[in-house]
Amino acid sequence: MRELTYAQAIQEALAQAMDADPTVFLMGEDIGVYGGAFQVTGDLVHRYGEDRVMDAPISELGQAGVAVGAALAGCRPVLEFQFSDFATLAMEQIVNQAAKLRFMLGGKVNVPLVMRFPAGSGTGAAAQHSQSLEAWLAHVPGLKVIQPSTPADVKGMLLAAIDDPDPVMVFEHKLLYKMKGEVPEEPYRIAIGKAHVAREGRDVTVVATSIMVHKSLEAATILDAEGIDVEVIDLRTLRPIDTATIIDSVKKTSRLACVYEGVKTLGIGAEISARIAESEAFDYLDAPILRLGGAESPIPYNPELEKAAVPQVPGIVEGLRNLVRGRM
Amino acid sequence: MRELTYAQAIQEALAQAMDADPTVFLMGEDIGVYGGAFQVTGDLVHRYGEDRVMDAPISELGQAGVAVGAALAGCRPVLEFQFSDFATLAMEQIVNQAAKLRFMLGGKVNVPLVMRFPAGSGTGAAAQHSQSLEAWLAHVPGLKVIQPSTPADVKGMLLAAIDDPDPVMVFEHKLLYKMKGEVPEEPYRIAIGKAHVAREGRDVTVVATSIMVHKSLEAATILDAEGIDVEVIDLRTLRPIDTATIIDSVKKTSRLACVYEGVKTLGIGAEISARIAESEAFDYLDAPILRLGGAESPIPYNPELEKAAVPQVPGIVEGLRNLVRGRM
Amino acid sequence: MNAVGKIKPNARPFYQKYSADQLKDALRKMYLIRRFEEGAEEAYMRGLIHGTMHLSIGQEGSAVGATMALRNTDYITSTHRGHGHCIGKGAEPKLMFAEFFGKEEGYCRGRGGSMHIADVSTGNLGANGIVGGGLPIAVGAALAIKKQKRDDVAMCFFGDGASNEGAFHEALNMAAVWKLPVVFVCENNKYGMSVSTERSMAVANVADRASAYGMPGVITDGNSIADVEEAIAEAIARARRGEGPTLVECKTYRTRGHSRSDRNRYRTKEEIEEWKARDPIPHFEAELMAHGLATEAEVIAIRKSAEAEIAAGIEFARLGTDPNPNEVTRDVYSNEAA
Amino acid sequence: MNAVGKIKPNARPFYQKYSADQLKDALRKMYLIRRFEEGAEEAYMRGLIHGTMHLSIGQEGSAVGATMALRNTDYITSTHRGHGHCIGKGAEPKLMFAEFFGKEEGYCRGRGGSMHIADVSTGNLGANGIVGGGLPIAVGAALAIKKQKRDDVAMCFFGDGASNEGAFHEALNMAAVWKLPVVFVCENNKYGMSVSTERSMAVANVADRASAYGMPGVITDGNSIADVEEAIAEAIARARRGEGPTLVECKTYRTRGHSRSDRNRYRTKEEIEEWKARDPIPHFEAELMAHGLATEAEVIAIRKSAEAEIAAGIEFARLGTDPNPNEVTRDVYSNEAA
Ligand SMILES: Cc1ncc(C[n+]2csc(CCOP(=O)(O)OP(=O)(O)O)c2C)c(N)n1
Ligand SMILES: Cc1ncc(C[n+]2csc(CCOP(=O)(O)OP(=O)(O)O)c2C)c(N)n1
Ligand SMILES: [Mg+2]
Ligand SMILES: [Mg+2]
Repeated sequence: MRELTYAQAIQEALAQAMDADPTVFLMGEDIGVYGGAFQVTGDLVHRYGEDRVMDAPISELGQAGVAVGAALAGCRPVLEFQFSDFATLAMEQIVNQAAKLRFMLGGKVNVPLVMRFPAGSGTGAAAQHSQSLEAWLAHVPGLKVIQPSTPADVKGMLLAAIDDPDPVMVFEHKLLYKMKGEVPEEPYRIAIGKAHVAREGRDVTVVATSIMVHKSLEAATILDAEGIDVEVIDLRTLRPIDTATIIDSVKKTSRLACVYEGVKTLGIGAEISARIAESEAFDYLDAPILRLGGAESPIPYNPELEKAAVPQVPGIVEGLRNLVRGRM
Repeated sequence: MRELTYAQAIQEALAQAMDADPTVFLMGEDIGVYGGAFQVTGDLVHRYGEDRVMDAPISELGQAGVAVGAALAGCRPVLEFQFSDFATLAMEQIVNQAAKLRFMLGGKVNVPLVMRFPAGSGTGAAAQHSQSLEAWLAHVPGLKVIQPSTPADVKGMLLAAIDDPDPVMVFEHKLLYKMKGEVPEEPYRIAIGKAHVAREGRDVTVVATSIMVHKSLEAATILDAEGIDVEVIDLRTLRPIDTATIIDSVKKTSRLACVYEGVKTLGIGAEISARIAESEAFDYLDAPILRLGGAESPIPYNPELEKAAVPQVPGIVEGLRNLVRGRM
Repeated sequence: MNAVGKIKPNARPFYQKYSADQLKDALRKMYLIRRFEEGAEEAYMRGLIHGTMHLSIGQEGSAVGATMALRNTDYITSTHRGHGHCIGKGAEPKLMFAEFFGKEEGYCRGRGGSMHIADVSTGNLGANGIVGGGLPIAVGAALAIKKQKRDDVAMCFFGDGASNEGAFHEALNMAAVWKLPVVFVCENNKYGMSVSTERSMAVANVADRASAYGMPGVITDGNSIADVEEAIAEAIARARRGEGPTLVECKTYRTRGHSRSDRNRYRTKEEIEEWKARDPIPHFEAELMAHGLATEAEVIAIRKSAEAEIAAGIEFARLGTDPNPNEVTRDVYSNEAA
Repeated sequence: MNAVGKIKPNARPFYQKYSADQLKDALRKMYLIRRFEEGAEEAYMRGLIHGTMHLSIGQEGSAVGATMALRNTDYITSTHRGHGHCIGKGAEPKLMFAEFFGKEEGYCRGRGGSMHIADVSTGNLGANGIVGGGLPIAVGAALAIKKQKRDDVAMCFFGDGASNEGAFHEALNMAAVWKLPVVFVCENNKYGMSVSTERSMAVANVADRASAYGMPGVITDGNSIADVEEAIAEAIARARRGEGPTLVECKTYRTRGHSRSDRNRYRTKEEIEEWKARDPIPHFEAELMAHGLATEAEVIAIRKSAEAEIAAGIEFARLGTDPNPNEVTRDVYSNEAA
């Protein structure tokens, strides 16, 4: 099958959504002639025109509100934040309006919008351009939150998100944009709310998100050589969480680790751990639940410090080994 | 000892802080002649003048930034948000600036500011005036987050917060403002980062926050009659979390429940549960870890629905009873 | 719309372009709003309604004047002080009361209450609990209108205090840059809660801010329905012609406190009395009668009919259906599975 | 400050009020900035610096002109394009390079990098990665100055694009209402990344927005250090007198791309060349020599000394100390226990 980068897969999904539905349009900063800070929209403005690929003034709160209003009035806006960090300026419209309007109005409206958030560290952009804030939005009823980890997933989940009648937040790790993978050409959907078993294993269950899925798979391969058989679950959706798939896996492996880039405290791993600790799978646990998350600090500029601030393969290998060997 | 309401205790702390330190000032919306939406600042403007009790334009993001700038330049601002929900407009300054400036500048500055957030449901103010967003800020390194549950605690912890060289976020449940309790007259500090065992017990550990401490204590009294001995820990500080106190308690009781008003998913209870599940206390657990948190919905306007959206005493009693009786 | 015969030609355009029936209906709506607010206030004080509410008594002129020339397919975004806008746009008081009483029959099925009152069927996209929250939403609705090639407009109500929010700046700028069909209606009642405009902005009028966005800024007497309607009509026409947004400021006053907890410490009794003397309703009645467009008897009948409708509405609301407490998470998502 | 004898009386005030040495030092700073940016660019392309950076080549006139009359106790808040402001306010290039190289010797001990470069010792409260992020912070610093009864000022740099952020509106409004000693310096280089001011605002000048806050709005030729400095000097004096804030717009241009990844698809080669021909440095040199304030030999010496300082700075940085990777959480809190 032909291969695309993660960024190209997003672009293809956006194009196919605009082809299929005239109410879909894109908005954001420098997504037009510039092609987007990460070249995701690329030349879409030339193919679909400035009315459907709209460069907006640098007004994140306003843009989010415009997306809400347009969605209420019959459009399906797809808003690109240039960096997920700038969502901090738009939380009012995202959380008080987009997430709650349907509920507050007694189900009389829906808010079919998509917001895309380039997230994560590793680019040397320092503390204000490297955050992983997905846990915030996963805490908010009314939103759906996805974090696709492969080119094929991001195309299928983004198309599902654009179809969705409710607001969907898409977190895209910047280091994934250049990652290549096989992507079917025709439009297809991957269900929001379903986790994916990326690797089957018997000894320990790893629930990972986004780029940590790949680091966890690398760690699994290394541990395989040591005779440790790791099951890796790609969570894919942070709200709603597919708890059932994780419970089934933990019942099988009796061990659970969560690997994520967001700050460890109150990051998504906290919720996964708590869901298992309160579930019937609790009785199957043979060891404490391990969390490998981001450091309790902002992301530093210095490249070595930056790497040390988020989980890396050697640390994952060591953590899982100790968990399985009972050295926690 | 003389009694004060929670609101009066805050006002006394603010007054004593301004008496002791000329660099302390208050800013917010309608905190002057109006006395504050919840009458917390009351007549302070008459006692300290408009320069130290400043009414600001309705500009939450700007106010937060002004607080950051004033703190950098030698003041100790105490900013009142009229409702914690409006923090959604100021997350940029709170999270990207206040929390990170010291770190980003290599420790060359500090940001000694306090932000006060009236939070929680129960007033019939509906979805945009009833949120409990403390978990968001507890996810952010660089901030300290406290949630005092009594008049005596709020006075002592607020004075400690104003002394603190780093930004401290104070979440105050609106339903507590009228609660009375004994409060020492002289200034005193209660350490940030230390949990408080509000009730000792043998059978189960409850970690509760804010108003849920009182509901949990009520539940404990009811269960006492049934021969169930509940230990209630008032978390007090959400960042940094006093994990040691909780671990010691769980080692004693072998059972843990977390009771909080914020949305259950990714609320503070998720972090408490995960910390115990990854700690040495895991081996002492005789039952799954129970979480009683807010519903997965915005806060509804209808009073009955509103009550049903957050933990209430009967539900806490039932949950703890089932946990102890092994019916989970 | 033809003017009725007997009116003098020197009467201002407002009285020329609308028929006597249309003008009397406008008066009826002003009364409906006034009585609605009084009824809500009383129900609240009798403990039948909980939560808080923000009454628009004294501001009926701008609410009705601004919405008079709107179509059902035009949108409005409203504010925490939105009961008048809602009625002006065509909502039924009884369904609004049902909402305040937290009933299933209410516009928001009891989930929203006063601060989220909305009647989507008449184009009201909702009140808003967030000051300034409706501003960018109205701009987005106008963007949709433009994309759909409709000649409808989006009208955005907000207060003087809201004009100090960043959302105001971002919304007006985007509407201007994209030449969207928005009518920004600022009801300047001199205070944002307790803070006067003198203490919250450094310009005399909110309309003075329009120049920063290259859009017209118009000042009207908010207590004169005629003055408001004429300015708004021009702004609406401009928007429908695709010439972009206008900022219309209505100078008015709320004679009640900001909300139930207000002790009016920030303003004088004299100021309140002074404005009560400029009540928009008697003012409009007098002009109607002076122009021979309504008789005293007709005015009294209108007043009575409004009172009757409000009383019936409250009764309807009291007898409404309480939501099922087990349905807390209903309507969080369109697909309940989620 | 006395003017030097030989200068003609008809020369503009800028050349009268500063001594020849002061003016030559301003030229030196402009060269330091230019060479600093070129050195950083080269180091980046050679892979010695990671991340991204935003160069201010072409904007040295406003950076130095705006900061010339500032004291060490005055504050500035800067932007993502802040290297020039930092040097203008008095920072040492070698410590800035050390920061870019991620070394402990750097101004932020390698934690901040280009987007957070700050020299608190000279009153620079920091660059900012958030467009508009520094605006309310400057207002807060000015509020502290006023409370402390100092006659210092806070100077806030921002771009044309930043003036579309809500933070701009809220910050200017509060500074005006409270009459704070702030000088808002907008470096309008015609683009916010790829979006021209024509496409992002509906007014011709950012200074046109000052009237919405009742503050003076002044337009200057950002490529003329003299023009910038004279307008800023007046704004600073006004602020020190306690008369409140001023918005000064400097019309300028960045001849490099927005950041390293820019392909300049949104502007023409001609436009870039046209502005390169208006380079602020040769312009200033020519005026200095025309006024007999500097000789060609002196100018060449200044250029050379700047080059030498930059070369030495890069060398210093390369040899700096790498942070200990185990110290990730250092300086998150003042009390490391937390
Ligand atoms: C973002 C936000 N800040 C503050 C409040 C609290 N609040 C509600 S109404 C109000 C005053 C609004 O003033 P204005 O816009 O003039 O409207 P008015 O109440 O005068 O009709 C305030 C401060 C809020 N609801 N939302
Ligand atoms: C809040 C925010 N939005 C967007 C960005 C991404 N960004 C960085 S610089 C920039 C352009 C800023 O334009 P302007 O203010 O004119 O400054 P200039 O780059 O022209 O110096 C953008 C969009 C950001 N850093 N912060
Ligand atoms: Mg007002
Ligand atoms: Mg620019």
